[in-house]
Amino acid sequence: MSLNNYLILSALLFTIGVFGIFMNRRNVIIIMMSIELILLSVNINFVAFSSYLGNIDGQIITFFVLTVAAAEAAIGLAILVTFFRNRATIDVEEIDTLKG
Amino acid sequence: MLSLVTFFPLAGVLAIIIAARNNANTARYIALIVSLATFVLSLRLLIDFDSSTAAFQFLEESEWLPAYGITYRMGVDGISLPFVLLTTFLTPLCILSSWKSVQKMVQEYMIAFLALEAFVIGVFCALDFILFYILWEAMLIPMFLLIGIWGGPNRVYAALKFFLYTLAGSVLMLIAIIVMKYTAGTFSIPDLMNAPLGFNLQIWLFLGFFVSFAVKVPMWPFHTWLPDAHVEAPTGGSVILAGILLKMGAYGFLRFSIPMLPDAARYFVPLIFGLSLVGVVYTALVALMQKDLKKLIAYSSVSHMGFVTIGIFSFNQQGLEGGILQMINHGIVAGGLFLLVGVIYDRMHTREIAKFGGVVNVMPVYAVIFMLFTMAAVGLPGTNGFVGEFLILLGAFLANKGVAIVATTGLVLGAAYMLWLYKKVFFGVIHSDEVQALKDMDRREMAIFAPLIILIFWIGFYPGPFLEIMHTSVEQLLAQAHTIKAGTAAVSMY
Amino acid sequence: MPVQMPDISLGLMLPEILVALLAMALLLMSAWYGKEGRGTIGWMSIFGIGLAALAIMIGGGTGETTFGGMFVDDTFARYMKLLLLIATVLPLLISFNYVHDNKMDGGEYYVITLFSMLGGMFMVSSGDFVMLYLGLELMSLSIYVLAAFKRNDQKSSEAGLKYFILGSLASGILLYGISLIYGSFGTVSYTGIAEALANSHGHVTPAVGLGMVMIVGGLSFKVAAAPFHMWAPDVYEGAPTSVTAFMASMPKVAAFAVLYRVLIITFPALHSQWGPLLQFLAIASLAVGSFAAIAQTNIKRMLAYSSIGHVGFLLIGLSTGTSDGYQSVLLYLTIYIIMNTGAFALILILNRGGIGDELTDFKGLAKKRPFLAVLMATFMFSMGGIPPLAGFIGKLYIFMAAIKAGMISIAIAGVLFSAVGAFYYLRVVKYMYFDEAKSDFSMPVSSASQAVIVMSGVIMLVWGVFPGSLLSWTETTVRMFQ
Amino acid sequence: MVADIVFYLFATITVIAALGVVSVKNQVHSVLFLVLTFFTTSALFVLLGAEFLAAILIMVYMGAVAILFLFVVMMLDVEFSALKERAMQYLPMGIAVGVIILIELIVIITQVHIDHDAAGAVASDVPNTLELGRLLYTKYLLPFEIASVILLVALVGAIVLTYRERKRPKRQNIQKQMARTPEQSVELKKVASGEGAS
Amino acid sequence: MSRELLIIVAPLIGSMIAGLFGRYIGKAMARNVTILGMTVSAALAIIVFFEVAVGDGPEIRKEIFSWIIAGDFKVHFGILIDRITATMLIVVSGISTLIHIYSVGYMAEDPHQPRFFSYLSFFTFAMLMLVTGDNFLQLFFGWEGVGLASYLLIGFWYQKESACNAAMKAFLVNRVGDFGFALGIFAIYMVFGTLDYAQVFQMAGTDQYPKTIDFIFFGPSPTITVITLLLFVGAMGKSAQFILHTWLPDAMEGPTPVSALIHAATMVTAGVFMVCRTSPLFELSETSLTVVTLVGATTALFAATVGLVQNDIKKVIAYSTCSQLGYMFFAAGVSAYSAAIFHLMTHAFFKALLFLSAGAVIHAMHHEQDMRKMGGLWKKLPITYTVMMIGTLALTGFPYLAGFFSKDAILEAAYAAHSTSGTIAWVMGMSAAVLTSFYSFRLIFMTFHGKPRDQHAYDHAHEAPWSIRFPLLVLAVGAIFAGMLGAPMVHEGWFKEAIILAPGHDAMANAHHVALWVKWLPFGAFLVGLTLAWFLYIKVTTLPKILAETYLGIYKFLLNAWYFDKLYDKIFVEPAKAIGRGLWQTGDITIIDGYGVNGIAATCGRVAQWFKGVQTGYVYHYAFAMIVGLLVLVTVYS
Repeated sequence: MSLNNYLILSALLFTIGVFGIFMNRRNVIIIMMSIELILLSVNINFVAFSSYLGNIDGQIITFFVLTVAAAEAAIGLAILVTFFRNRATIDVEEIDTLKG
Repeated sequence: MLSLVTFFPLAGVLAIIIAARNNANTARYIALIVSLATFVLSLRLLIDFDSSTAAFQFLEESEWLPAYGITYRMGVDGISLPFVLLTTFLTPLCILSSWKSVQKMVQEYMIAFLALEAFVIGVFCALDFILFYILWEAMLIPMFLLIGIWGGPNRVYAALKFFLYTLAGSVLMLIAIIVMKYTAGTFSIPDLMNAPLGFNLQIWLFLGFFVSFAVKVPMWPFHTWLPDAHVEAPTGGSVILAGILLKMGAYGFLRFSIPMLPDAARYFVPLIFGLSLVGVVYTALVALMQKDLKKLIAYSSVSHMGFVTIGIFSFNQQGLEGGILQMINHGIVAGGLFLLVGVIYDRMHTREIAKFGGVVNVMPVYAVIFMLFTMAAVGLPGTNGFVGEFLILLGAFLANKGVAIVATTGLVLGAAYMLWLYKKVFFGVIHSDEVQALKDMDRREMAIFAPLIILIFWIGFYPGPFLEIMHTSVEQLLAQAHTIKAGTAAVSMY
Repeated sequence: MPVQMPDISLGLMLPEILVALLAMALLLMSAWYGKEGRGTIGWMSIFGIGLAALAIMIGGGTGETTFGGMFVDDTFARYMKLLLLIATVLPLLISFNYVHDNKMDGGEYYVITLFSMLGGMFMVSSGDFVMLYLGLELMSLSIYVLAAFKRNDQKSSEAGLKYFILGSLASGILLYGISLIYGSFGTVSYTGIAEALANSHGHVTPAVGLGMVMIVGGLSFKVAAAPFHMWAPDVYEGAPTSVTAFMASMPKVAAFAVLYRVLIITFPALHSQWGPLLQFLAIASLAVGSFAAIAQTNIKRMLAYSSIGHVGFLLIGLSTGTSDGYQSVLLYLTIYIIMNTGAFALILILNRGGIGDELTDFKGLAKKRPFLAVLMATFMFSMGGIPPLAGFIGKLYIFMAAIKAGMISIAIAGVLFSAVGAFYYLRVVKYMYFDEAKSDFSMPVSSASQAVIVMSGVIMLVWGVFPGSLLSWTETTVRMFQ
Repeated sequence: MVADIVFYLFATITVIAALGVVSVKNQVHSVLFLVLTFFTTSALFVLLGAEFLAAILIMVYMGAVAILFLFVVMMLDVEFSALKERAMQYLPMGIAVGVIILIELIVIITQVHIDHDAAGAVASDVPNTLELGRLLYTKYLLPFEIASVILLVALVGAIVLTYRERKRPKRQNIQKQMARTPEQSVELKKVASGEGAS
Repeated sequence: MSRELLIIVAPLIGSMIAGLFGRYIGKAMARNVTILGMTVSAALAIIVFFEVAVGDGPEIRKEIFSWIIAGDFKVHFGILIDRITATMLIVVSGISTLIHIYSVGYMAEDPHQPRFFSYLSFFTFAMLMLVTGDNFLQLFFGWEGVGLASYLLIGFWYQKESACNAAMKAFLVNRVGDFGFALGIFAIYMVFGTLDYAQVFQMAGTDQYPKTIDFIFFGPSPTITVITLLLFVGAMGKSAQFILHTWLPDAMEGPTPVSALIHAATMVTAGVFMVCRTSPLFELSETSLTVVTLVGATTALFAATVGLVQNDIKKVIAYSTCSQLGYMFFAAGVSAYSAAIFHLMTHAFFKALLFLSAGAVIHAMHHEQDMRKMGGLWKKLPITYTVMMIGTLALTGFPYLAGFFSKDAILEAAYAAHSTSGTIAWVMGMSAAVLTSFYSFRLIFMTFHGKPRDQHAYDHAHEAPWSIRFPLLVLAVGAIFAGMLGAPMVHEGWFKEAIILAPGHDAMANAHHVALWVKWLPFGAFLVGLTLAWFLYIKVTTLPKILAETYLGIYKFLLNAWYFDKLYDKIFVEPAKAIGRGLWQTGDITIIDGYGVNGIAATCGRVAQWFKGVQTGYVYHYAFAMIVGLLVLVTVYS
């Protein structure tokens, strides 16, 4: 099993994540999950590299990325909740009072 | 000494901030006294000036930003000294003319004026390019405020146009300055005059400078900011604008374009002549159709400055000296005309030519003074305008007959619009009660014009002392203009 | 595999430790004192930052590293950290009243601000990409929270949400880039990568380039360089003004510091790639910053675009790849922070008088409060790059560096955009000076705010005329990059 | 060979699940798809010899993050809206961009050359977890600390943002009560006759 | 202050006192001061004349102070009094003095007398400056100075719209002439490197200068021809020659003394003076001389034709002046400079006399100038009638009066030139003489003979006061005797070096030997004109109207002075205005400002709006922008 397979998988996940962000027209939570997908793809990269390089640093980085991702998710969801309280919606199309 | 002259007005600014916070009159007096003192100080320069050398005098030099080769370096020669004097001379008059007409934010007005004076003097004294550029740009701020705060109804548009137009023009100069620095290795203006520069580089640098100077002069077709700015500016602002700021562009040509980039300057003579000629004739024709006093005079300024650029680029002593002298003249005459318009504007609060008529009946003294300035503007012998224009046209004739011929038509057109203006405003019978109620000039107002009138005739009959100052410097400039720099050692980075 | 404890000399990170301890102590205090402790916490945070500044100035700067090279303490880091502290203290000083009036002061506001700054400090001192990433996240997460800090304000939470989503996307991109770099070199240490690159003699896989571009992209988001700028106007507008003031300066310093580290220390070998890349970003930012601001009516929004424009100038300086360029960036950044904070200080002062963020709200300020108007005008002219104010000096050095490096067309584009940009700065002056007053502007000005604006104004003038000291500081700072 | 099959199997599921995350209408399903993605990825991690991370992924992500998402989805109780027309309009462009990204990424990253070509080449004499642990508390001590600060900020931030002050019943503050002095409590006013106290 | 300088400056001093302090010292004082100044000037001028011209003294040269110095260009104020100048001095200061005196009476009711006298004296100063200058620039100085004075005086009654317009027109048309004149001066400097008469003339006779110069699209042209023609353009403007003559009739809007002094006796002759003064140059170019001759002859005839039908008493005299100036020019053109100067002098006397008498008539008729409203005035104004008759006879060439000598000399010289142009000039001059006689007597007959046409005005007509009559009488004496006294002028060599003739240019010398019929033909012309006038305006008074109606086209053509005004309006004034408006509205406002300045600003605004539009507020758009941006970066830079 070559490294490239992992990398391609990661690229696919990355693309799907990105795609999910800019094609999503419904709600913000999906966007946040897309972000998780992007981070996941990054993690796959790191782990794969780590594994194929024989260098454990990559796994450590993944570890940190996971931690940060969790924190990020917490804060993101907190902000989302605040937003929802104020606007009673999480529809992406309605997050548009600030523009121009 | 030079720094003192230059920055003395700033002392006035401080004094006003400290002492005249709540008292408009104090501010007026401080401004007047400071500007007069500056004038007196600048006379000292004149007395000590040695007109037998073309070198820069009253040199001052001190380290400023050595890491970047930027030095505080000041000095004047026969070309810049007249402008310094013109500035210090006109400013007190402007302040005096604003004595009553400016009633709101008087302190700020005076501060802006003094700051403007300081910056402008600095521009003419600076011998370091960055110093020059800083002052050149800095002057925009007070002028912007002068137009915008104390100006006429359309002042906002005019102020923004003035600021952005001139700014856009001069930013390219900054690039040119820096390129020069990295090619020749210095920001020092005297050194750059001797620095060899490749021909292609010269061409590009010249264009960079050209835009900024052409906007300032203003040359056609970069002139449209001027009518707006002039019309909307308060009287004092118009006077400074016409009297001094316009000269900065031509001064730029004299100080930088020609001596530093002689090959390019010669190369671009047709362009300059072309634009100047178009400017002379075009704006004179446009002036013919103006309905607003100030606008007419503003357009006439463009036309007159066209003469100046022709004179400068004729590359002979007559043209150059004529050009410089004509700038002084124009400072006096156009300045005076704007002051005169201010006098009547303060009374009538309109500048529409059609609203006047028969003014001579009620304001005879005013009419006489106006006539004097009109004649000087038209270039009648015996007035300063004649000497300048004659020398310019003579120089132009020697350089290129066709140019001189077309430019000379400007004299005819110039007479046409000025006389038309005079006729409409002063002659005829009074047909409005407002005109009937006009009062002739008071002593303060007359006092403003006395020195200007003296100068008109002085230069008209005996321009010797004025030309004397610039002879050697102009000779050197000519020598520089005719050197071939590009060939000597083509040090070119690009 | 033997386990080696890396060398640890905590002395090098005394400032960070101080700030971290302070932040946590204040967190506890805020829980302890509740609402009574508000003012105290604010002032204490300022005091703490002052201590940290002292710590920075006293020691370090030797180029020593600790934690196995993860934490670097060099002159550059010191300078940038000081800048970070300034970029935090000034916004804090001007926002006491605002924070209080908007019921944002549980003490957490200050704590999170401090944590954010801490993140920035780690970024500045980072020696590898892990530190970079963590510092960045610490900083960013805090700012996401701060942006949404006005809990009951729709705009604030919208700003927070947008900032969060896009920021996370940017970190994702950054991380992806880091992963590629890691994969290519097997290390994430700046110096390690630089060495590997130096040894590779130009034989690098495209993945390195891709990784670098993605890293630069991610950081560009933080500095709000076009085309990664689009969050900025919305977030600046929506976030509480005090936060806007903060995030318009502090993160930019940190992100630029990291750009220095990444580009100059890690990828000097790839200058031929990132030079043009930054130029592209610079021109795009200048275009956006100059043009889009013209159409703005909200001053915070306008300043957002203006800051995008400033970033354009900064990127020009960085893209030169010369020490002159690096120095010009430091210079510009320093000046930018001060004038930007000054401008925000005035907005905050006006806010107190119930005056909104619309440009038209400034109408006639000069007639009622000439002093404030003069200062605002000073900041505006300075931002527009009109001499004799410091903003001009900044631009001058950027252009000098660019031209020295032969980037004349970029410099020309830069000056032209700056001329366009002058328009909207002038418009503020226009409203203040040329229009009649709508309100009477009778708000009190707190002494802290007053001190900040006066100091900023004076600095603008002084540095505009005598930038010598600033020049020598930045000069010594960038000497290490030669 | 088996490893290959396992890889392709899980990889396929991962991609499909990820697509599901971004495309299904029901958000709850989305979250569940996310969980599935994480799960299959953790399997791949195992395949790569990163058992600890695989475990973490399941614990932290599926146990915490995904649940958090679910929690919020439930709590916010938003209506499910159909994919909007306008969105469909942009779909082709979106897909085009996506495909371009994908191609570029793949073209570039597959050129990464790594000498060691064997999976799980990390020093196998030590368990993965031990190895990680050792590094985490030595070489990566500082990042580890910073990570903790990040979590602290997340904690504080989340609370600050979502915390709503409730109106509590008035409580007795004994200290305050004790510290009361007559001067604070009683004010003596001299009342002029006929004007009343105000 | 030297005597010569005082001649020039005395009027200036008078002018300045009257002008600056007129309000304080009062009308009478202002008047007297200027008259005093003039008297001093005139007296000294006579002394100088006797010294230089009669007493055969050397010419006087004085340098006063240096004026402009720029590089090689050096010009000073100086005085040169040779015989031409001395003659001119007499004419100018003498007639000016008389007119000052005349004005005392004529302007008695005007409230602005100080101003008027100040202007008059200023004019005299400028004119004296013009004639005494020893270099071209000083000539130009005076040249423009008299232009200014003329402008001020024509527009003296500024309440009158027509006066103001006339003043402007005079100034502007003169400017057109000056345009050429200035170019001529430039060319002189370019070729000779100096503007000093003596040096220029000295060099002109040598080979030390380029014989051809490139003159714009004409290519290489003979230097002297270019210079002299350019100078002549100036002369045409100042002396109201054909094409540039249109201002002179209009100038009659000014007070009559002004017309007499400026637009008859002195200023308009400046052109003739200049041509004579620069004879050393003109003599070197046959082309220029031919041009001068033809233009002069054309003017002589053209103005005479127009004069035939004018009804305004002053306009008739104005066209007459124009015509007489034509004579002077073609005299100069055939190298009979002395005849030109001679005629200039005699003309000054009789034309001033005519104008002043006409002024007296107008004064008597309460500022009525239309001859159709006059008639039979000879009874009421006997003295005026007498002097006017003397003036008319002098003008028309009645034997032994002033014009007889000078005009005959010119016509004889033209005949004797034996050149094509000379002959043409002679024919045209002779025809003009007939016409001159006709319109002059028409004027006399319409004004003084026949029946009063406006009874009311007639009844109130009265003889003018002594201050008016005195100058009239003096001038009448001049008109009678100037010719006899001045006759020696036309003899060879009287002007010494002031006039230099090229070899073969001996028209003047030959003129003394022409056939007798040539000498008496002008008298015949006089008789023919007189008879015709008598027939039409005394004998059959209805005939003029019938003729006018029969040949309406010709009549109108002449009445409107060949439609020159309309033509100029159409080809210069209106287009200039239209172009001006077009350049302003279209050029400045629409193109430069509209497309340029504001256009750029608007474009910036549009770009800004576009950016604003892009900033939709939708997160996915922002993300999309980021991703696309990244894509671009990756594609281009990685």
